[in-house]
Amino acid sequence: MLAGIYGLLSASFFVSMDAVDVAFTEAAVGAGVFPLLMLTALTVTGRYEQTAHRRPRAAFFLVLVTGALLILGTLDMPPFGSPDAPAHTHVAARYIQVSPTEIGIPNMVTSVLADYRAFDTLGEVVVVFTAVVGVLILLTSGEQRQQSSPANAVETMRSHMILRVVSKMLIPLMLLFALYVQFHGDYGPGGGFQAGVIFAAAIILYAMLFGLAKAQAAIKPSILRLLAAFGVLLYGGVGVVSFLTGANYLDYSRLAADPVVGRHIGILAIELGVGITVAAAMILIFYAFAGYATGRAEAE
Amino acid sequence: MLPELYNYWVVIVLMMIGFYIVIVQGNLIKKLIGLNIFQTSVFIFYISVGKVAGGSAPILAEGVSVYSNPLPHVLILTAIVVGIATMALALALVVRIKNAYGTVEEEELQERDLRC
Amino acid sequence: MLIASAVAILVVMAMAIIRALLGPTIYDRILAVNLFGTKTVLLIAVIGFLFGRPDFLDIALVYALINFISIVGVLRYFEYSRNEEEGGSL
Amino acid sequence: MLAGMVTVLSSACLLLGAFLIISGAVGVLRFPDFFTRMHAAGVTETLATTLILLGLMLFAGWTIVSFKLLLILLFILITSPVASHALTKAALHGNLQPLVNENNEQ
Repeated sequence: MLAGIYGLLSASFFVSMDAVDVAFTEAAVGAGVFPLLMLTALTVTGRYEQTAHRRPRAAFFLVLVTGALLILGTLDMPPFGSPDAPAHTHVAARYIQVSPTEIGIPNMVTSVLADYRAFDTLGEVVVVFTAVVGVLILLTSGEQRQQSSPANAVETMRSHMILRVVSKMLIPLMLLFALYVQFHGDYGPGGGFQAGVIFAAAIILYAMLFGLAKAQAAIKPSILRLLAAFGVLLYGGVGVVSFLTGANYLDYSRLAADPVVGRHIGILAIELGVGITVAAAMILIFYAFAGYATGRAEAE
Repeated sequence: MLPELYNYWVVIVLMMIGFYIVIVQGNLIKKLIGLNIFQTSVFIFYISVGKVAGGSAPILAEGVSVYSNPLPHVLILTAIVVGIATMALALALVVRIKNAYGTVEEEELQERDLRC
Repeated sequence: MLIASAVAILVVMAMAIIRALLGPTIYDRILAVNLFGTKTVLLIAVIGFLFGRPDFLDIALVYALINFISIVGVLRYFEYSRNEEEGGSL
Repeated sequence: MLAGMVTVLSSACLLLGAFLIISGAVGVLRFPDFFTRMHAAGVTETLATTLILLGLMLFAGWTIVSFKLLLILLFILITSPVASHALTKAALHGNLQPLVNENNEQ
């Protein structure tokens, strides 16, 4: 329950630390998607717990000792915010100085994310994709059950007429805003990861208010699965194309005549891939959990 | 010297809270929440490291010459999304455990395992 | 002036957390979280102006959306679980 | 002259908004039961948010920033009362009775 507040708090912390992009992601993930997933899992596992804690005294002692050691460790760290800490003296300086001229987009986070460290990001996207595959393997065994009786699928929000009407108004705006975040990521805070999560959040809102069956009829899980794979493929494909133009893998400088324009195109393309994968992944995860919950409720 | 490090200490306190929850709670879901707190403390730590005093957000703007370090931002940005995906995987595992054993309490799980 | 309102918002957020921790019923907690969320939106907007980087407004906008979504989600969950319990008792 | 007036106006808006949210929070903290708390939060929230965002808008002038603030304002104006309404309704469905003043009933 308080996890939501926690997400909000940490996001405001990130804002004060200048990490606009990170705050963006944390805002969407920490405050929105994570509590929702937690709650859906809780509907399955039940709210009640035994409160027998195992040896809290020993655990507390252990935690205290570890914490004290770590604090001792921080005494050697450079002071907070000092500009000549080791973290700022290696590649970061180059990113800050060169990226505006080399890549031509103002948001350095995006340029580092999608160009200098494109390999890392490719890895992360593949991890997300793999996690989704794992969730689907674990949770969709009861799919036939839930398809057999869509009539009494979750309709608990039927009484909230005002909520439904207003949400109907808001959802298109949210989708539009997600697209804005997606394609504005090179000029302001934003990008594929954030846009994907916002997009997914809008669809999840729809699924919550109008029932899972309706949402699945609007956006089919089979198509989502294809899309999730397609996003990764698009990312990798851009790499292969840059390969074919004679540059290194994921080096976009030859995608257009002007290297700066080429890089810009490459970044937009892979951000699109990231966005598609993340959105599809989040919606699929939610479908899997919600479908499992309703399927189980009917089986009982 | 001391006030310059308070940020790291907050991180450590958070981290230890998460650690404590992971150790003490028997409920697997609560363990996951503790893990999430731990994870977030690491995020905060990275972002604190990336902060430069007097710096501004790493988006090019006129009249700003000092920017914070964009590299930790990138790492954490992806880490958050990957974190939610892996957390979903963990929750899926918990759900399946509930399905197979009928409980998510660690001690009951161990009892059942021993009986088998 | 900006600083004054930022401080005021922070105070309000602290109060909301206290209410969320005290909250006798679950609805009090949700109310406090909702309050906290809207105040965060304001805080981000004000801080954006304080630092002279109004880029932050996008985040505030995301917050306004996500806050709404999570409130709806939490409400749905609690209503859902209550119905389930009633169904079980019948 | 005009610029000075705008500054004064926006400051007034910000201060009034800050006062309102604080009074709302005090209400949330001090009122006896859920529905009165909801009243304190729901009523002040909308006006205070409007005032603060209006003050910021006056600061920003006619720019894209102002437009974004307007969007935020619009979203909050739509979602916040709806969330309050849904919450209250859920609470009422959840068999949470309003605290009624006993003096009136006698």
